[in-house]
Amino acid sequence: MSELLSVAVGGLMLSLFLGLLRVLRGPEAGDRMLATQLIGTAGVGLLLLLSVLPEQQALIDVALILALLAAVAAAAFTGQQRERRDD
Amino acid sequence: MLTAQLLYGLTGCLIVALGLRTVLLHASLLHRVVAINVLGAGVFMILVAIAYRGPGVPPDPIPHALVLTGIVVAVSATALALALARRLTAEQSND
Amino acid sequence: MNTTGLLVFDGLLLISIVSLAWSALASPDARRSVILFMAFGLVLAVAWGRLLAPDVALAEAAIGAGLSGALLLVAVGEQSNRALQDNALRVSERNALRVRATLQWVITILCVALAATLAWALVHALDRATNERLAQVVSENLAASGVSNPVTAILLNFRAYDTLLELAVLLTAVLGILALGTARPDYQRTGPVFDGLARWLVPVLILTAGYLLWVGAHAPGGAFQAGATLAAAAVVLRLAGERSIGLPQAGALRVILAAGVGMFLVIGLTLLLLGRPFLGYPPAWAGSLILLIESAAMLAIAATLVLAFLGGRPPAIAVNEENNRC
Amino acid sequence: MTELVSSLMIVAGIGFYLAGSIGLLRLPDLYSRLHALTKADNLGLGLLAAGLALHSQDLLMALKLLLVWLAVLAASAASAHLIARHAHRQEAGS
Repeated sequence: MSELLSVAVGGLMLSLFLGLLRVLRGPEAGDRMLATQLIGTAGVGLLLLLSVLPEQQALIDVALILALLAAVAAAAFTGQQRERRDD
Repeated sequence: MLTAQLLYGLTGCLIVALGLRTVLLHASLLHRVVAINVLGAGVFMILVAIAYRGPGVPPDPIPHALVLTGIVVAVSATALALALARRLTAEQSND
Repeated sequence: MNTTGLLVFDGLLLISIVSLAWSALASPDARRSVILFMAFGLVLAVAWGRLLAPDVALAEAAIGAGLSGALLLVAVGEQSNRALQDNALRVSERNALRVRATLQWVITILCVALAATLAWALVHALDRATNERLAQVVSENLAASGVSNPVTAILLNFRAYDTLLELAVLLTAVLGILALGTARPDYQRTGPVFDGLARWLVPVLILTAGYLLWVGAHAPGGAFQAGATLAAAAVVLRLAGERSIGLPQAGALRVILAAGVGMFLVIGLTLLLLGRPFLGYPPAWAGSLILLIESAAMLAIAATLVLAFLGGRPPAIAVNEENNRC
Repeated sequence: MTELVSSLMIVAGIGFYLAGSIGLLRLPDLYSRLHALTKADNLGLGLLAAGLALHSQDLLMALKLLLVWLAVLAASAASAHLIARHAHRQEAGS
């Protein structure tokens, strides 16, 4: 099982790395934000895999927070402010 | 000394230097705020690396508590800096 | 996992971290730089998990990757709206601040020297026989602290002074924000998908905040992570175009902002009156007192972060101030 | 037997992750990248979480893993839509 987990961690790290290339390359802000979401999902996966290690169950909580707050960041990216009327 | 401690610690030093350079050289206020946050992350990385004791060994909790405090202070300082920058822009466009 | 595998993993993680930091700093466009910084925070959270620092990972996931990113993105959005109007201002500012090439080189060299000094100090610090005395003292006294998570024990009991002053720093920051201006304009309603997201995300965030506050006593978690998660719930409501986001009215808001410091002081002074040292909890009560302080601190931290996101006085307070000024 | 199923699920999950990342990197524009990414990644994480839940043999852990997966599923579906609409509006606006 432990070899399998190593392979899985390696595969996810590779996935994260590919996402990184898209974050760096862009070209639009939307592309980068999308790739950031991928890094988030890969990060969640990595944390879940690491949580199997002894005494590291708390990493599941970290994965949950990462998933929830990534949605908040995406929402902040797209939110549109009302036009100011008084200016 | 563990390899992981050294790897993460030295990366932390590198990030501190990168962040500091941008803080000193970049013109835009927002970039500087981002750079201070990056600099802080480098410091946190050095501290967490020092706390690490190898796989399966409980790490030293004291640097972790320091970093936790640091993260919260960093976000409040960021918020204050952004409020200052916003006021500055408002004052400048009023002139 | 074997040693070589771990080394490759560390290497890839660190390359990702450094390249994200580098490109966030080097990017000429502020919005791009903020998005790269958010990705940087996400990868950092994984690194903290890898270094067996789940408390730090939680805070990084909630604050570094989430709330800081949201704060910066909103600031960028506002600035780029303004920049379209007065581009000339920006150009003049840029010329004024453009640094000469020689100076750039000097600063770069000094930064390299700083990195080298830090690295030298780090290697020496790691090289010496690790001085474990403090960590030992923590684990020996953990049983008397009222909680079983050592990080919470340090923050809320052994070094409670530091946390009290940290909350005072937060209070100072939020007073600064309140003094500097009024809140940003509201957000537009953005349609059913966003509303649907807010409808489940907000309650889940609030529940998670409660869970983190509770679990902090014996596992990673605590007031800071819980406060940030609670603030995120209000931020989502605001982004969804809600006008009321759960912030209380002016008077109550001020009480909540001061609640963290206030609860600390009330408990510390009461203990002084009872003849104990300032913040020296009696072991039998320590657990409950810590939970009480943490609950107050969570509300104060959440309110502070929400006001930070608003960027200034919320409308109700703003009206008061205008009346005073007239 | 459970071990084997769990391992297969984890490997399959990683496969989907990689497929999603390659799609993100290789496809020509934002909308098609979106399509590659969200479906593949969520399925990958689901398989991974299911495999780990089987592996842990602990009901509480399994429930938490399920919760994480559901959160990612709902969050990424919504945020992918929001990002796409944002990009669409930017294009229409400019």
